[in-house]
Amino acid sequence: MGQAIAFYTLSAFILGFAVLVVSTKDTVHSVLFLVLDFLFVAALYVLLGAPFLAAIQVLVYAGGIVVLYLFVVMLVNLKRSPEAHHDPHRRARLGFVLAALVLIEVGAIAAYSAGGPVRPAAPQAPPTAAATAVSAMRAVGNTEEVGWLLYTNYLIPFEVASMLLLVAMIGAIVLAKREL
Amino acid sequence: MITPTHYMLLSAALFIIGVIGVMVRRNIIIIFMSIELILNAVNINLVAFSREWQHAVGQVFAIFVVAVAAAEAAVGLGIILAFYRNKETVNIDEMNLMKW
Amino acid sequence: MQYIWLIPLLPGLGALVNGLVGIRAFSRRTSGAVACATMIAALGVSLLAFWELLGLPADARAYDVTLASWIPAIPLQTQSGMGSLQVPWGFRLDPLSGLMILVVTGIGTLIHIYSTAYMAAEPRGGVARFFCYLNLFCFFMLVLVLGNNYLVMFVGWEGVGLCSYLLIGYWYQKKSASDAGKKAFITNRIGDWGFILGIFLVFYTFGTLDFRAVQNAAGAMRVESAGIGVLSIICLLLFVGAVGKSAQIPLYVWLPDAMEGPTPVSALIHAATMVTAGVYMVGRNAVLFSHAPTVMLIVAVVGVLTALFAASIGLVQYDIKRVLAYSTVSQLGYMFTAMGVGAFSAGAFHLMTHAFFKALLFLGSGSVIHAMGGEQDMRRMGGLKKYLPVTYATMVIGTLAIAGIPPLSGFFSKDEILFRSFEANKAIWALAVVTAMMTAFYMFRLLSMTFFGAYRGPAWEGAHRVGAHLAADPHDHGHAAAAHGAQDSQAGHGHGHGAWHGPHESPNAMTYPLMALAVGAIVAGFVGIPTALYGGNTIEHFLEPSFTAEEVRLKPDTTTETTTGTTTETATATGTLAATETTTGAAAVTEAESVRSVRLQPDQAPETPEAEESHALLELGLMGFSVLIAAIGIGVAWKLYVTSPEIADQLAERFAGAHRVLSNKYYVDELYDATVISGTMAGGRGLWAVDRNVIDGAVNGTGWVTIISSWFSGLTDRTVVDGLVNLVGRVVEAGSVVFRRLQTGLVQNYALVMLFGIFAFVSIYLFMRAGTL
Amino acid sequence: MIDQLVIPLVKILIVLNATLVGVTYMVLLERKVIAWTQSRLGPMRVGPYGALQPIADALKLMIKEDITPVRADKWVFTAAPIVAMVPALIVYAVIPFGDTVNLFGREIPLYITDINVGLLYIVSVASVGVYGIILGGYASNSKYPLLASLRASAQLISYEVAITLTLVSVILVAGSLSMVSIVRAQESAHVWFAFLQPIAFVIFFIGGLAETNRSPFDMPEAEQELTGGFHTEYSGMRFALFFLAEYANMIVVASVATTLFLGGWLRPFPNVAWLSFLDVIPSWTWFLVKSFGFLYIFIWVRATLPRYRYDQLMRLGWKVLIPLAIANLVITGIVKVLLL
Repeated sequence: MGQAIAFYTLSAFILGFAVLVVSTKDTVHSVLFLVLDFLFVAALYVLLGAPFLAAIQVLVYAGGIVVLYLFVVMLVNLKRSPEAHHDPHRRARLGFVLAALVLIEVGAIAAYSAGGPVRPAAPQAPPTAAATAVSAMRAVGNTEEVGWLLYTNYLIPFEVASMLLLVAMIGAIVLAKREL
Repeated sequence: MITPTHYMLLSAALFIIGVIGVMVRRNIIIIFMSIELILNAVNINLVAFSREWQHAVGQVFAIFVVAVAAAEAAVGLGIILAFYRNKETVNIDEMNLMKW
Repeated sequence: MQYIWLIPLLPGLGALVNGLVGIRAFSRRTSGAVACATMIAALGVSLLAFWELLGLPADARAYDVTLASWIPAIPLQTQSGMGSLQVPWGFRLDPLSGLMILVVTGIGTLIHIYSTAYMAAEPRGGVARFFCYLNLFCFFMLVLVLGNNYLVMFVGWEGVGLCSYLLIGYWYQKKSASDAGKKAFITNRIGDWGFILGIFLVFYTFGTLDFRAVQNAAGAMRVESAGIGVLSIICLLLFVGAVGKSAQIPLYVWLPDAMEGPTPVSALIHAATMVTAGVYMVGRNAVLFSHAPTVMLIVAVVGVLTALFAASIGLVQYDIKRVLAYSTVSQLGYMFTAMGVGAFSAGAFHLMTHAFFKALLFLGSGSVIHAMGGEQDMRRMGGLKKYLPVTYATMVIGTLAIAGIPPLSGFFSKDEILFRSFEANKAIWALAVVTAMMTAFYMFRLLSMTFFGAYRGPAWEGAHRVGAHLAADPHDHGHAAAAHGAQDSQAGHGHGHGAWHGPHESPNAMTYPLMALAVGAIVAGFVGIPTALYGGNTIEHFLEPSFTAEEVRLKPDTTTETTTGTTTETATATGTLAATETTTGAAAVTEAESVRSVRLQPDQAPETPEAEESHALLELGLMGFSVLIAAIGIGVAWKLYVTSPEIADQLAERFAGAHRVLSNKYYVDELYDATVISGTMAGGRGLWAVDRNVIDGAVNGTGWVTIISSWFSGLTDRTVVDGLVNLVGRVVEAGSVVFRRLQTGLVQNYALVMLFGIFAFVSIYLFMRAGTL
Repeated sequence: MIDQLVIPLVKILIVLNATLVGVTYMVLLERKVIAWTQSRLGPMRVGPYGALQPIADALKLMIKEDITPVRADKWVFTAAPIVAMVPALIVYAVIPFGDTVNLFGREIPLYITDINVGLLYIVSVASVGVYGIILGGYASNSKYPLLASLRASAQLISYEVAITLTLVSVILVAGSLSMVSIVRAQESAHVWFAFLQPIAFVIFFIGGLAETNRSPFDMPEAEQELTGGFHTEYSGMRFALFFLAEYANMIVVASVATTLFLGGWLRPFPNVAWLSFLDVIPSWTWFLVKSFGFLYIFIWVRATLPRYRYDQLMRLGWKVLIPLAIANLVITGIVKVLLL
């Protein structure tokens, strides 16, 4: 019950702020709504038993990425409104309608599937080799479990991600700097 | 009882809001933020199923998504800045050099 | 004896050093020293190896060393199914090759030392080149004699041919020298063609190229007394090779011309070693030849005819080296005669003794030429005895040796051959005896014209006039000087322009080898003193294992059984290898001889003491007769060229026709020119005409056809292909008017398409789900 | 019910009030210490030795007129001080002030909660604190505050990296993210992590100065250049909130440093038996003493060192502290793998 209340409250906030992010005229306000949205998503993660991810969400998204957005918004000191020019070929309305249709369809699928066997028959065992090690870890805590997986089964993706970040770092410097 | 279906619906709604933002807004910074929303929608799904299956692999992938989002934001904002320096605008409708 | 591969390798190393470094960097002395050092080292190793070989029991005197694998196992069709062509770099030391390496390294070393003085006036790089070639020759010659299979032998065979070519053409600026080199090389090709065909056939027949294996296999085959079998064909082909290399009729023509090379080369290659390779090869394949009596007869006949023929030409030649060249051909003929009558040991023995005295004679003639400043015509010599005492003495020894005067080496080897040919075939013996007389004659003619009588050569500065009748003739003098000068300028040889101070004795580096060889020419025969003279005929016993198959020697009974078991009835009477068969059989002489040679084993020869005694008497008689013959030849020569030279001219005038024929060497070269060479040229011209008209015409026609068709093709290309391409382009261009409207350049429109895709997929999924639910 | 609701609420109340009172008296302490450093007396009028000066200040700020500039972004302008204050306060949720005490027959731990990502929580929340400054500067719609806020946020983000890396080193040594576990780890290791990780400790201290905009890194508030920094346009209670948030952050940094590097509530030499008479003193006292010492050093540094230039500040952060921290982390990892 308490979980349901929490879920619906958080969902309402998440969706509400998301709508505000998309619809607000002032870019800075939009960014602030985005931060709030992220914080509520982090709260949702806590609700889902993923405190480590929640902390990462706050640290990286709220504390890092969105600060970047704020910087850029402040640096891009616009003399005229960014929405001033409108290309007549763009079919924004059609996109809006299509997106709504997709949402309705997904909702319909969810509604249809509500009684159906969407869930697996039982919470089945995780299909990995390190299953036993992970289940041993689960007793210790969420952070250890994630760390264990990250540095064993997913070490190579992890390294690839680190390379991606390095490349992105260099790319961002090259792009943003006026003269190298 | 909150089932994964609920989380999926929340995720789908957040996703569609992000998509609408990408479709409708002309300020490229807002579009980027909409993309962040989309990525968060995906993460919610991943974490929800991580909980459902009692396995942390979903969270691991969420971390990868966060890493990719960070890279995307860095490069994307760099591009925005570079573009702004050249054209004094962040309106995506004015970024049409590739058209016929 | 594991180290015998060092023997060829050391001269090879010397050649490498002289060739890579020496030509650019070494002084004359250094390159000579390098070459001589490698040869001396090789001689030392050879002596050591030979000593060890002597230490082995007589039956086991064979040692194989496989240095490396050369040709990996290649499956090839043979007579008995699929065989495997596998050839190692294998060397084999047995009595025959042991003898050969001693001859090659021993005489080679002496000639190397001799060359350091003889070539001293050459340009620096030329000397290094000369020694490089000479060392290379020794390397290949040693590979040839040490190789334990046909292919390694062939490598040496071709290598010595190459070195021969290079050394004959050493003064390559001189056209006659380079022509002579080419002639030698091309003539050898004919022989090599036969040799390699023989090797092919050997492999096809026996499935192996190893000498010992082939010998053993051949030893187990029946003697092809009736008709021509595969062994006969093999032997014939191998003999063709031998004929080319050893300058026998009809391929002897290159050897006299090869005298264009420096004299040490003539001595080493064209007298002592390379030309005997053919003899060696026949000896190597003694078992095969023994099984082919027909070919043996051919060998003997060719040998004796060559001996006679070359000796008769040698009678009237004036060029000192040419006389010796024809003498060499003649002596080689002797050796082949020995081989042909089955006296393989005698042939090899004569090979050895001949190597000594012919090398001696050549080096002596070189010394004479050296003394005369390049003059080779004997008519311009005479009376040199007092100027060249050492040369004279050694030359006398060499001449007596070749003439067959006891107790010099030539006597023993030549009489062994004569005795064995007398036993085999009287006709051949008769011809050989005539040759022996001629040999004695022309050799003493040479000696007389060179060392006796009055000096007929050109005058030199400040000299007292000797041989005035020639020197007084200004025309002749001018001619001689011109010839001398020409020789100098062309060959770069001699003692400098105008610095010739008359005939003089050669330096020590030349005379010491002469003396050493003279000692050799005296004593070399003592290893083969025949039993008739109460000697042991040591060399024959020593060499015998190399000429027989192992099975025959070791297991005569089983061989007999298997052979008789497999041959037809008629063969048992005449052609078996029955160890007890004697010469009293009714078979033809050559055949009996050949069969006998297979099992020529003294301890098995069942001769009664009486027969042995009569044998010895016969041998002694023949010896006496041949010494008499030689003495007659010497006497005639003495009479004609020393005591009363005018008789020689009278004789030449009286028999002018014969003299002309002999002087012109029976017009063989002209005959070859007229037939083979001009035929080849005509054929070449004909082929060229065909080439120019038919083939070029076809090519040009093809070209024209191509041009015309390409013109059409181009037309098609321009209209049809380009048209199609342009059509495609136009269609795309026209279509793009419609489709390019999709490319709005608006990112969000592209995203819209993606969204539409999502919508489509979700819709499909929804409807499929709707069906199932 | 009592365990789950009442006791935590009571603890939260105590911590919040203690923090706010501590912050106010922190201001007084700073003024006094600086005055003594400069051979002055400092506040002396209100109360004995100026002991009531903070209360007077608070009253003054509360009754002052609250001005909102006309061109300001009103909502953001209002929200900014709150955004600055809230993270500074909620960090205290995971800081362990002392060992468990026995009160009224209950075992009561002297911390609000002990979550197993405690350190990560602190870092995350601290990273949100930067919004207060950015928004305050931006919403004022005035150039000095905007410049100051950009400077401040750049400074905070830069030094956050170094600090986080030092924390990771400590985590490696302690083997846990939980604050309580880290203190316990120092107990079982018989040594403060300040001695195991001296480089990390120094970097953390310098980074802490920068994070709290303290001298010599008080660039965002450089009066001479920016007329007071990002809160130039603020007055009254909103200004007070920014002010309090800054001092609250100082106390947070001191508390975290105490917990991570100075053994938290542990008495000196907790494993030396003959010093066990020191256990008479309650554990939270040790915590307070250590934190106070830390804060005193903050003030001392402010009174002593001149201000850095901005580029020097950034250079120090990126080119010295971060590489040092990375090297320290790598060495720590290698040592840990090889020796432990």
